[in-house]
Amino acid sequence: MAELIALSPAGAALPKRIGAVTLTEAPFAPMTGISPHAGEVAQVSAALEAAHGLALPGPGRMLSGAGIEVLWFGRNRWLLIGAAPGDGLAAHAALTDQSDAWVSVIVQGAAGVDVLARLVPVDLRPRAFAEGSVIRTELFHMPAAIARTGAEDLRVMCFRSMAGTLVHDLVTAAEAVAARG
Amino acid sequence: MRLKTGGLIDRGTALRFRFDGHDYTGFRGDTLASALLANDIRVVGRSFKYHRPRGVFSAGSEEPNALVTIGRGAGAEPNVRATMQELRADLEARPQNCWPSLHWDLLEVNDWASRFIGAGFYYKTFMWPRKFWEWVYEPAIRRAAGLGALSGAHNPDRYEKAYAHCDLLVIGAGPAGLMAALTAAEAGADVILADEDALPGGRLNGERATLDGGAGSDWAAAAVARLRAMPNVRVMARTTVTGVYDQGTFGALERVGHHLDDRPRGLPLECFWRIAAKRAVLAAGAIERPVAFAGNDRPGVMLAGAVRTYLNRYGVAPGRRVAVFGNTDEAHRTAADLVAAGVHVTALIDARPDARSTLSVPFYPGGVVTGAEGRLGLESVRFEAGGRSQGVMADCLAVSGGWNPNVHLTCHLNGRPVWDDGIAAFVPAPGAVPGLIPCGAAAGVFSTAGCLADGARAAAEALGGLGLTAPDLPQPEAEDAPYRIRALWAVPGKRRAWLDLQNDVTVKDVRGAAQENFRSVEHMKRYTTQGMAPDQGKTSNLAALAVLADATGRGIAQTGTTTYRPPYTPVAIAAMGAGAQGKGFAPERRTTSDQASRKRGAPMIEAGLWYRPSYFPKGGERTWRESCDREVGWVRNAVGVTDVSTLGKIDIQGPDAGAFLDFVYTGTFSTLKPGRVRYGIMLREDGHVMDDGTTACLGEGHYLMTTTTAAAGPVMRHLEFVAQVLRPELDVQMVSVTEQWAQFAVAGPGSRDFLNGVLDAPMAEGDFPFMACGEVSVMGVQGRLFRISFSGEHAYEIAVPARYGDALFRALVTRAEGMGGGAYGMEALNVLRLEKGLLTHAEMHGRVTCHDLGLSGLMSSRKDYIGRAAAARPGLVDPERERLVALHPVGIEKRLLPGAHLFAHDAPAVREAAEGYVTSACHSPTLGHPIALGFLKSGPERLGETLRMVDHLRGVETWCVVRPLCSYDPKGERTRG
Amino acid sequence: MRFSALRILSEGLTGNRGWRPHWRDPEPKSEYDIVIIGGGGHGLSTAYYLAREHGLRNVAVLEKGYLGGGNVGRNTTIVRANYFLPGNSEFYSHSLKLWEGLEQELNYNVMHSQRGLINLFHSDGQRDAFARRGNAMVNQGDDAELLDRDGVRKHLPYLDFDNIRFPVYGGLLHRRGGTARHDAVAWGYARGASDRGVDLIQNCEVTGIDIANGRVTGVQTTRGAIRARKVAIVVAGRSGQVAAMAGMRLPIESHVLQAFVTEGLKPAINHVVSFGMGHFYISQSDKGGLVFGGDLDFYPSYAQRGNLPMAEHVMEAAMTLMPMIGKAKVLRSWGGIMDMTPDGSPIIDKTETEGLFLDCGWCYGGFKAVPGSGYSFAHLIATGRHHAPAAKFRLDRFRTGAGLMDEEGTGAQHNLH
Amino acid sequence: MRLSCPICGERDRREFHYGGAALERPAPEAGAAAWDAYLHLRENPAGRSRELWYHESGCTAWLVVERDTVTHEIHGVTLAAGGR
Repeated sequence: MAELIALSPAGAALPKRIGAVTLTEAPFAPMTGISPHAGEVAQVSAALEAAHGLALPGPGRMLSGAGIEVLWFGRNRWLLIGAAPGDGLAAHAALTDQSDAWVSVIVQGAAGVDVLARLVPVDLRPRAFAEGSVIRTELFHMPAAIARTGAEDLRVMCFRSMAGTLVHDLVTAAEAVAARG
Repeated sequence: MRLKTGGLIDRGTALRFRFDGHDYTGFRGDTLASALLANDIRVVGRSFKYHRPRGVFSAGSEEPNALVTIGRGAGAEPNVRATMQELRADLEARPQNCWPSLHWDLLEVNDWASRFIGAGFYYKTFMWPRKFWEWVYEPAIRRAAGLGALSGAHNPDRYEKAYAHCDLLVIGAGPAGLMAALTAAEAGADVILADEDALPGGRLNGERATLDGGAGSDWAAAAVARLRAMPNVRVMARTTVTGVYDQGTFGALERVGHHLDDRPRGLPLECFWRIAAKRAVLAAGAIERPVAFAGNDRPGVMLAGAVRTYLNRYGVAPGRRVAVFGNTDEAHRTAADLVAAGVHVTALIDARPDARSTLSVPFYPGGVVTGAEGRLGLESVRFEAGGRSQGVMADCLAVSGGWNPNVHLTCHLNGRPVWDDGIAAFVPAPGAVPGLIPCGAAAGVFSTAGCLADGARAAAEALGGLGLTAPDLPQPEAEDAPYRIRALWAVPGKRRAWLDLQNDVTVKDVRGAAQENFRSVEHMKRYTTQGMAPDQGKTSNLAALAVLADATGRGIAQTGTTTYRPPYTPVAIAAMGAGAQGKGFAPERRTTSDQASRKRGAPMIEAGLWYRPSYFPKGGERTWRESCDREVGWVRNAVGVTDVSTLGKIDIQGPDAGAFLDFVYTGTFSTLKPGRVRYGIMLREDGHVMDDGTTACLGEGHYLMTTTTAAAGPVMRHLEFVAQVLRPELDVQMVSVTEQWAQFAVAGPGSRDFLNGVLDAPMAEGDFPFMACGEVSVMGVQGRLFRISFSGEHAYEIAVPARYGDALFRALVTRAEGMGGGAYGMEALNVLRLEKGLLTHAEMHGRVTCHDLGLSGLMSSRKDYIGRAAAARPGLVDPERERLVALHPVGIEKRLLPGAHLFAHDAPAVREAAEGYVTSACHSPTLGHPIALGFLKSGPERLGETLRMVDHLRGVETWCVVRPLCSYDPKGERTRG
Repeated sequence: MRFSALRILSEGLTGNRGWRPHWRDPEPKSEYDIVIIGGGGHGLSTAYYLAREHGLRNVAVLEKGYLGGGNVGRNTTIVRANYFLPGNSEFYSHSLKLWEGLEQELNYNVMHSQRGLINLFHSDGQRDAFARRGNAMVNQGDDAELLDRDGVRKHLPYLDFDNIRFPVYGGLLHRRGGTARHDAVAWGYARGASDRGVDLIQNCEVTGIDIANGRVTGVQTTRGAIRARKVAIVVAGRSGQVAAMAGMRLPIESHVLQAFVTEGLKPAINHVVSFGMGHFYISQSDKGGLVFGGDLDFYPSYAQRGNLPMAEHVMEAAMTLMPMIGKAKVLRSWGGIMDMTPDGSPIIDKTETEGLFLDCGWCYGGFKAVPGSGYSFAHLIATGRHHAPAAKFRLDRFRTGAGLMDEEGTGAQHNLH
Repeated sequence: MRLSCPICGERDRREFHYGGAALERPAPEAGAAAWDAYLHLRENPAGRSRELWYHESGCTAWLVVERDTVTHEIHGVTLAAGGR
């Protein structure tokens, strides 16, 4: 029997280069939602560190290791990207597979902040949103998560089903920024 | 008339433009207003009510007269202030509110009839005969009213919105604002400097006064350049701060593209900014006010400050023989500038008897202007001085009644300005907007030196609040003349003297309003419409107040002001609503089967934010009904596949997950065993049904809840509310997994065989009984299988990670087609559920109880749950409530319509006799006739009764019989089998 | 003084010197038969109908600010009778009948314009719900027509039919729906009441309600104590505070509702139009301004002003539905304080204190109710019996759950109606 | 309007959902009057009020907000669930 072929959320809509920004879809990576059981944040952090070498970051922060990232992802919620959850986590936390739930777009370039300023009601300039920062917020009308993964790299995550709208909104904003010269 | 030299315009770049069908030339750096004046265009529009000829009155956004329509075709923009529109190549402008032409306007008859149509006349007539209001009077009034016209076509231009953040927002880049910005920027604060003008500098660009011995405009340009070069400063020109909102939020409109000869593709015309500022400095300057006298609306009568601006900034003399009238030294400054520019000053009239002048122009201290003459433009001015009435020729009269600090923004959070007798004006109340510090002319400081110092002072205060220290910046040398005013609002006289030029409100109107007991300032405003025009009375409100105060024997302070409301200057709907035109109003959510469904020709319909296939047409089918009937047949007889991924899926885990579910559902879930699924009803706390759905137990303390598509968001919020607010002691975690899984229903008698063909390990006999669930491997992918049914058939839902959704859907449909079935859409899904009497939000519409839906049995009596107490209220369990039943047609005409009402078979179709209504209906191909669900008083107790169904709107009246909810396989043998 | 074209003509010819105050400004007396707290639309119409229908003229209306200064002067002026639940149906139907002919009744041109109201719908489900509503309207004796997409296009050709996020499926047309000049309604009733002997007392704030042995005896005000046999509370936006003076707690939360008006424009919109997939309704005033509004800001507020998110939502709805108005510029926004009840429907009732009556909870539907509310409330005050069309507006319906009128189906959350 | 989420910091009002007055849910058998008060009756103060807000598009915490309904001043924001 034929195997099922996997598709990415944004598909052929990306990558795109508009003015001084590039929009690229992040490649598929396993993602696991981690919500520690009551009073077990420390245990989860220890288990995570044992399995993946990274502790749970504080609110609004992310930590990166070799091919692995842990993002704070909301109240009592983290997101492990890049590896299946290691042993020992399940005993202390509710784990959910989120690998397919998000579309992730890397907004790259100095103008990325200006592009997102058209869509996101939070200050994303480096002085307010340094490397390693993460927020949950909204992007125009969509729930979103945004992380600064580099000096000029922003990772924008929205619900998979809204990938088309996300690309449209980013492209429109980028065109407007580019047109200002 | 253009002066030979001078001004900040680029005389090297001539621009052709068109006004009222004629071609003219101006320069880069002109506004449309200055270019019109340079070309001696005096009449630019007609007034709102009396259709009087009007000319340019000001040089800023307060302009009440010079409103024009810019452009042609779909993008034509009405009501543009000529004073704010920068000249660009081939600009085309048209006058408004005149017919057949600007100079011959038929509705000028209104002016002749003015004594009959004063303020509020329309409240006293047009009442007979009654029907004539809508037929005759109102259409005529509407046609006469209004200013410009919309093009009538969809907006063709791009607009955008954006956010900005800063430590300090400086509003206005005149001397005070520039000093404030420089001070704060040097201190290291993150600064935004927003200025309405294309050329920051404020009055420095319009005056001859010097700073540090150089031109004020040069100092401003240097300051702006310095600020632009600093990384912690953002200078936003052409940006008007339009509104103040809570906690340091400001709205601002940036005019991005209006001034460009060629707008690059993608560039918005305007950008509406939401600025979050920790502190703000209001350096918005002041607005000059006129004095009311007879005929003061004639083209050529102009604010004195504007006259100076046209002279000094644009190199334009607004007249050849100019008279000047004022009550402060502004009049003298204006006369001096005119003389310096070589313009003939025919009279300098100063209302202050003790005024002195060193200018060699005819000077009349203690004089007042009593009249202005000239139909299509000022020709002469009458005035009284020294007890003598005299006349003087003038084609322009520069008027200054003093300055009003621009307090508007300080009133947006309900602050009331306070009266300052010294300057005869309102100034901002201290602390009117938390964190906003008024300074300079906006705070009543009128000398240049005073403004510079006050700007620095305000910045220092703001910096203190930010924990920063203000540097000691050198302050440039500037004029520091005292401000001496003799308040003068209106010159007494019998003829009409205008207050609100834009709405045609005169002194007589305000006095008349007081006479008719509209004595409160709000009553006066509403009765006369004073200050309700697009300029919000910027140049007229205070004089109107003063006239009202005089008419009612009160002081101005006691009379009070009306309320300034956002926006400070009008904002296009397209700007504040940017991004929504077309499909941008809400995100589009697409399932993984979206492309495949469209490819099969399925019309996609909106289901909340999602798109779902309505039906999948096949060749030869002429109506959707044929397709739908076929798809229903597939499910009833073979196998059908449909995407159900849009339903909300919430993963719930934790030691207390069972207890949590028991608290949010009416039924008990803590007893649900792993591998089993249960149907549940969720109530709101007020006892009415919120949502329904199934919850599967995936393992010990691990559940998967499904919600309806529409309620997914609200249910998630509700669950978090329960977990965090009501039951924080429960150890339970939840997260939405709606997006993670692509889920397809496989329904029909052939569904088990069908699935066994795609599962890597076929189900054994006895595996997956009704309401079972478990993990499966499907075509090499780990998925989940649920034996649940929304169709009444033996059915499953199979879920795989969303990246495989597209492939699985295609594979399932292909396979189903091979088995005499195929994909089915929302229409068939609806028919299938109606045949079974299953619910959607057409029935769970927010006003129904479990009792109404026949689901009282699901309400546990052994535990507390959300809504239990309120559901027990007597009104919610009354047996005579409207309760859900099925309806089948009887008689010859077999039609049942959702939205139709139900009546006893012999009752009239009136409200008093109404007994219920139809919620959903369809043609049932299985039963061969229409079926419906509906709510009926005491419904389940009336099975077999024949009712009258009336749909007035669609002219349908039929008969139907009350049936039990489930019309197909009531024992559920097919579902369970 | 009677208003007419002839009067305008004769006054115009004699210098407009003869116009008299539209209402008297009397000093408050120390005692009245009936004191009405609140000189807004509902209070003034109550006073008018007490005098007109029941011959009760020893009545005072106490207003803390200026007459008509509350929601009657800050709404979007829509007049309609398009409710579908029993209770609301008959009440708004009655109120609309009073509107029809109000100019002649009051001799004051309130500019009631029955230009037609169209509620748009954007799905089959919404059509079914509007069909139910329209049929209920006809059952009640009011008018309603169901328009399909082409029917809507005929009336509103300027909508975006081709490229819109939520396509228009059709609309419910209520031809007798329309608008009126809001201030004029307050002024007309004030003049009518004043002419019939009612004392309208402005700048008179009630600071206490006197109750003895379970019976109301009068009120304390900033202009002195006033005795009264009956006291009526009609203070939308301040209902909770005034009721608290009588020891009552109400099922009301106060919320802000924003509205917007654009610069004057030549006629562009000839109906009242409401969007079905977002919060937006619009009409064009006779002066030419587009008057439009949306939903509550959703948080409790007495500030009479709103914030940007809802304002932006409203403009976005406008842009998706009718991008033709994009270049119309908003010149002013404002907010009113809405008495939001748990079912979105109002209260006209007696209280546990004898002689104390309550008219409140109009949510954001109060303007069109001005005539009906005054008529029914006057009936209740004068006779002690509920007026049939308003008989279901009881205070106890929330406690018992019987007769709830939750048109939105959003349940007991005050801000969601 | 901006609210300070104890987890996320100051954010625009558009990220939040107002969820009603902060009241104590009565016991199941508290009686009709108690439930009527909880569901329907409101102090509805013109001044300081205690409200529930949900940081819906942020961290999803439910918050107890002390806010002035006349000035819109925010006096304090805490997590509804307390330390959890």
